Amino acid sequence: MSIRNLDSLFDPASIAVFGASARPFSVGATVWRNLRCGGFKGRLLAVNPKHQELDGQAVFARAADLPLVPELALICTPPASVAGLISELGALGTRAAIVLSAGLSPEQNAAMLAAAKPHLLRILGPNCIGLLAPHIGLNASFAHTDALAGELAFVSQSGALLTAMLDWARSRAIGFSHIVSLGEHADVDFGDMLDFLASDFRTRAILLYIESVESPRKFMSAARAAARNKPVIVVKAGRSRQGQRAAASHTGALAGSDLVYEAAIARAGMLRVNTLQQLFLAAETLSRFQSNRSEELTILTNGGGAGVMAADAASHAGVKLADLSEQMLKRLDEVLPANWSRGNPVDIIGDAPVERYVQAMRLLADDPRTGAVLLIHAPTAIVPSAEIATALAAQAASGPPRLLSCWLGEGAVEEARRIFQHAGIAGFASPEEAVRAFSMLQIYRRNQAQLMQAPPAE
Amino acid sequence: MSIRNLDSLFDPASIAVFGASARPFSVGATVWRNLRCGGFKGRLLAVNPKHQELDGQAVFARAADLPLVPELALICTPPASVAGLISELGALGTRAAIVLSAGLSPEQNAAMLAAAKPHLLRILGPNCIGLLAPHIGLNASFAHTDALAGELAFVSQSGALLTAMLDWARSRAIGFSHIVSLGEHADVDFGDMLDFLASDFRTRAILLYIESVESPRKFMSAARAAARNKPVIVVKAGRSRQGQRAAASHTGALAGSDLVYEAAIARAGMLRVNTLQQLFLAAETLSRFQSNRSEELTILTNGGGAGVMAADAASHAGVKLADLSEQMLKRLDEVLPANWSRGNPVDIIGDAPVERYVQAMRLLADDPRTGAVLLIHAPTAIVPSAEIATALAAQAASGPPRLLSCWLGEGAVEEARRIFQHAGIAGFASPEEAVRAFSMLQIYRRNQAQLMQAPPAE
Amino acid sequence: EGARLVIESVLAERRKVLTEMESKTLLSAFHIPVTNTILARSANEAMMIATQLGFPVAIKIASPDISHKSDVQGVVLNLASGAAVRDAYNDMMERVARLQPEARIKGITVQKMAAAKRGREIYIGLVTDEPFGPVIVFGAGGTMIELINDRAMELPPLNQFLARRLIERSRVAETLGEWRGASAVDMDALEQLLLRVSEMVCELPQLREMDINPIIIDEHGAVAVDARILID
Amino acid sequence: EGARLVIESVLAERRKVLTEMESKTLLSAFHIPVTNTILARSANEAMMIATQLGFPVAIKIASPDISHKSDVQGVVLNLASGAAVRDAYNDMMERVARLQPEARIKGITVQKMAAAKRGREIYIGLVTDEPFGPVIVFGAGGTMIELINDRAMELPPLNQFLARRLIERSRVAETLGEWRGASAVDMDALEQLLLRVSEMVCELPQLREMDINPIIIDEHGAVAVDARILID
Ligand SMILES: CC(C)(COP(=O)(O)OP(=O)(O)OC[C@H]1O[C@@H](n2cnc3c(N)ncnc32)[C@H](O)[C@@H]1OP(=O)(O)O)[C@@H](O)C(=O)NCCC(=O)NCCS
Ligand SMILES: CC(C)(COP(=O)(O)OP(=O)(O)OC[C@H]1O[C@@H](n2cnc3c(N)ncnc32)[C@H](O)[C@@H]1OP(=O)(O)O)[C@@H](O)C(=O)NCCC(=O)NCCS
Ligand SMILES: [Ca+2]
Ligand SMILES: [Ca+2]
Repeated sequence: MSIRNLDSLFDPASIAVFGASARPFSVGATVWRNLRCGGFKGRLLAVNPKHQELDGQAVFARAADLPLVPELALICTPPASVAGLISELGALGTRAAIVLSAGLSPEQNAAMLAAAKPHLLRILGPNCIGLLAPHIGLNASFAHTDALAGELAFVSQSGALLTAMLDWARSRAIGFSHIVSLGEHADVDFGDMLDFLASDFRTRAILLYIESVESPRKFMSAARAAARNKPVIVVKAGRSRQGQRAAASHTGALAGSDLVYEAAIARAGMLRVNTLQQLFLAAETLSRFQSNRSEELTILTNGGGAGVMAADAASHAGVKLADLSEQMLKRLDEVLPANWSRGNPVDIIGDAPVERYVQAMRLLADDPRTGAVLLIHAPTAIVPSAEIATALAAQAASGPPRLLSCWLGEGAVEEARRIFQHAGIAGFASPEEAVRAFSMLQIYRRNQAQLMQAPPAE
Repeated sequence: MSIRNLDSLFDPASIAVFGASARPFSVGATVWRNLRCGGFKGRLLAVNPKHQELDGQAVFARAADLPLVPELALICTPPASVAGLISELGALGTRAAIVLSAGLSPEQNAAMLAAAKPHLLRILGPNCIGLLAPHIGLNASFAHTDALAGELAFVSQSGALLTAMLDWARSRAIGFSHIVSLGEHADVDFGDMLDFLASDFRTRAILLYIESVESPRKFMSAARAAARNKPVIVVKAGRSRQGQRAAASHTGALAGSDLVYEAAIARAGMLRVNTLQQLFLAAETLSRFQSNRSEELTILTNGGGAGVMAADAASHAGVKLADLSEQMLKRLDEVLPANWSRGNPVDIIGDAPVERYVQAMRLLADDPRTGAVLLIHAPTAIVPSAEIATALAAQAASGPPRLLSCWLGEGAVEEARRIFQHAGIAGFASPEEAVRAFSMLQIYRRNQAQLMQAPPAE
Repeated sequence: EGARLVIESVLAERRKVLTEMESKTLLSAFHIPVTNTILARSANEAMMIATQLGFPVAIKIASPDISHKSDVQGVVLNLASGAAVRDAYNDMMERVARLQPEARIKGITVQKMAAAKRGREIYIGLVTDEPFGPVIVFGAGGTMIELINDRAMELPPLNQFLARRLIERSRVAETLGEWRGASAVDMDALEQLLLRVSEMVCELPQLREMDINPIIIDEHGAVAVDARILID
Repeated sequence: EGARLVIESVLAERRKVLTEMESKTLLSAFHIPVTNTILARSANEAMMIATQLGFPVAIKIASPDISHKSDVQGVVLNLASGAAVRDAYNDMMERVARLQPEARIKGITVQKMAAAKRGREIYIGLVTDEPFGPVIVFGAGGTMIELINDRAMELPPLNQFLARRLIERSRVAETLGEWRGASAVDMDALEQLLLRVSEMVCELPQLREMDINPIIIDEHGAVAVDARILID
């Protein structure tokens, strides 16, 4: 099928909700409320034979009664009714439907697809949470909250994890272009979504939660195309035997060997991460730091212990610390106190005033062999962190992105973090997170090289 | 040396600060301010030949001028002056000194120790941040913030990481009995601190940041004794080659093979973790959940995807999911919808009302073979999380600790988290963290078995 | 060509597991070097073959029904004389008849011990994944393979870039340069071998599983010492 | 006793590295079973010893100055006849003289090939850690040991509980039960061996390093096939 029909899912002129309701905590009521409160500008219609009116709006008893043909239908009615509704809607000219209903039997599922087919009507679901398109105020879901507008797309095979992601993103002010719950993906699947999002100008990076891929060829070719355009970051669950068993009982699909997914993801130029939180971490890093091509890291810190922890984390993540040249050591000798570490991590000592940070950073930044520079700062009473941040941010503004940062602590470094965030410098909560992010970048670059240099997998 | 002298460090009747100052951002000024603002009830005296008065208090020119013999001295004067001061103070009868000064030459260091020895004067430092004993309002440090009173002791070989820990702890309302910066530990070392804290009634768990151990016999015997009394949780940095090199340049000491530290820590019945954040995680888990002896885990969730992620994380952490008996499956069939997962993770499906949680939990809790139960909840619009939390907390109150929890998300589950926190149920931010905590408990128990059954290492 | 004929005749016999000799024939058809393996149907024949090949030799049970030869101690290495070969032949027949009485026995194969002295043992395999289909596996070989657990995977088709990346991703890669006094192995030969396997996968859709283990590789080249192929 | 004498005589020669024979004598003194190893000073002597021991045999260079025998190809396994032993002896002498002309050569040792068929190869070692002192190491043995990288450590002294835990912590532990058709190994023997090593550590403060590799263990017991000890 072509992508064009998917537009009716994500940018419909009108929507009818089958099963719209006022029954508290019901799916129909939640969907209706989410749609009405989201700010969607198109026409909204409620369909439910039980009611005449909902929130002061007329409710229609059946599709045939509707004053216009809805471009999109949201279906929150019992499983037995779904195929019939699809058939009616298809005949009317509706282009797409989101089926939230769970528990369709295999026969009901087949009937639904058969009803959609002659009309080329696209179906998202069944058994899904719906979708959100915050840029047009569309919340066609029964999620507990809505999303901020932003540049990330998230497509999930799990409804529960989608709601969790919504909640996390909101607390960190992370916004989305699209959020899509695939549910049982009877029709619209990862391949379709990758095709659609690859060319969506609002989407800067695509995040996927995958448990199983059923049509690997379609998936791989869509993934390759998407990964050529923008970062595609994947959580593939079922890494372990225990996880695969759980996934099989969840989605019913055989997941295949995890190492094969690993190879496939790499081959398609995507990036795999292990947790949902790392989806954000990777997206943030790829967006702020992707143009940096360094393969090694130099750590600049005011705390020896912080340097050791970072060096350990780097080894663990497979990140190599740059060897500093003799020349560089001598230059640093001139601006640092005698007891500095004379190596990488560059420990400029706890009593460092702002000027020492600036001088050390300037020397490191002047030599490309130092790679990327990770600043790890522990709060001290001697110099307010914000002053250091201000000085370094000004300095960093003049060159290409070289700097990653980790302000250890919480309250005492909040402002420093804000200053760096504002200056577009990638920031991380812990040394472990910072080096993991840097290693993700290396892996991503390697996978992209594979995408460019290798034939497509069969 | 006996532990008794250490009392003068942690609970002195009077303190003199050498180098107390008003110069902004200086060590002497910060220490003086921290001491005065901490609420310490004993006598505070300032010593500095340059000044007559500080904050309206008389300043003394030298030790000999003091109106009384200070039990503890804080020294923030240049390295060359330290040995002389110690000698004078020792002769007067001062029992302990904290030397904050950095950069003592090996000769100055030896002179300082030689001066202390005849008087049995104990020295913390040099090159340290100082110490905090929040229960008596003592902040004898130049940290940027102070600490809440609580039951954790933290002893660190890194000053920078100590300040970072202070900041993190404050933002999470975690309190301490003692916080100690060992610095170059010329005299007071980990062995002393373990001896002291083992019998300190205010300390419930001891957290250590270690880069190197110089007297392994003393360390091991103190550690064994302490670990018999209370949890001792260790970050040993320098896990990797890169980290060991960094540590060698930081503390100058040869660190030894990491695998040997691993064996030594296990042999002494302590628990090793990898990051500073995990120190808190482990302390929280051991305190709330230590009495639970389960070796396996049952996951109860309203989201299939969350169950898969948790199962993966469990495998990764070496945690086994319990096999549910046929009987248990049948009992669960009776209270769960037909499409539940029929296995562990127990997926009770996204539309679960409160009653379904309670019934499933009751069945699981009745069968000891299910091990510990980890609840993983994703927010839904169908049931407010807080209602679930209230019902489960009431249920959990009746039995021994069986329940661990992970409320996915942020805003939508804040109240549920608070309810569980209040009920004393261990809570974690992500499935990964929850199973890692559970695995730490297993390792801790194994290490404790080793402590009890094996001869001391030589 | 030859490969198809082997496969067809095996399928005609309604078998799925190829014998070692059939497997090696298939490999040879794709220009993958294999150790010369000759079937003996009696102890005397085995003695004569061994003498011609030169000692020491290895003998292995040849049966389409025994897929894991070592489970029945169906491999004896380093036989140093004709008498040793004869005794080992008789022992093995007796043992296999006792442990797997229903297995069809074609005889035993005799091969010269590969000069593994300074060579490294490699594993190359093929698995069929659901849903991804055929996947090429590379890693350390030998009998301790499960313990070493060194398996890097790549989807076919491979090109030289991918073959090199696949090798690099394995842990055994560390041993392929100069290693404990041995020269670096012939990497070209190894890459070629992987490319040949990739070709096999693309041209023989009937392949389901393949274990080439060990492949012995040194500075002069690579040779497959044992192989087991499963078709469908 | 015997052990002290060996150590004193080595120290008297101002050496730190014990030869294989000396190392095995030390192990024997602590009741650790070792393969019988006999020194030959000429090719003829080697042939005769080999014939008495029974073929196949292994020969190894015996020199206090060569601590990693495989670096000079100082080990040849599986020699099947007297002629093969003689040739290998001469080749080895020539090679070692070329590669390490300054090394003092005591001759070569001859030993019967250990029947490793169904046995598992184990490593037990001792390292001296700064600052912790002596540490006992346990893991998979054989020539691929670095690749397998299976090293569990414990501080002495061991008791049975600790010995068992040390074994369990290694990855090779997986292979010690029933494994690929082989019976479970004699765990008692393995524990005993670790306890003997722990005793050695406690009674011989001069021990600095020890590599017993491989130890071959099967259902009947364990035997140390090669050993290298360093004292100070
Ligand atoms: C779809 C679903 C919500 C229906 O809920 P229900 O309460 O069992 O079914 P009801 O019969 O009450 O029907 C719901 C509403 O649809 C209305 N309805 C039924 N048939 C209808 C039709 N053909 N046209 C329009 N409305 C119809 C009903 O009148 C009812 O209205 P009310 O809520 O105001 O009473 C339910 O079957 C379901 O699937 N729930 C789970 C959803 C889920 O978890 N999805 C995936 C998450 S990952
Ligand atoms: C100890 C240290 C703070 C001294 O600082 P300094 O500014 O170089 O030294 P100064 O000579 O100014 O002496 C400091 C004060 O001590 C006073 N002082 C000097 N000798 C003294 C003495 N014998 N008795 C009392 N006071 C004395 C000075 O008058 C001065 O007072 P002021 O600050 O009001 O001017 C500094 O050497 C140092 O070690 N800093 C690093 C500390 C550190 O990082 N610790 C470890 C962190 S992990
Ligand atoms: Ca779900
Ligand atoms: Ca420091």
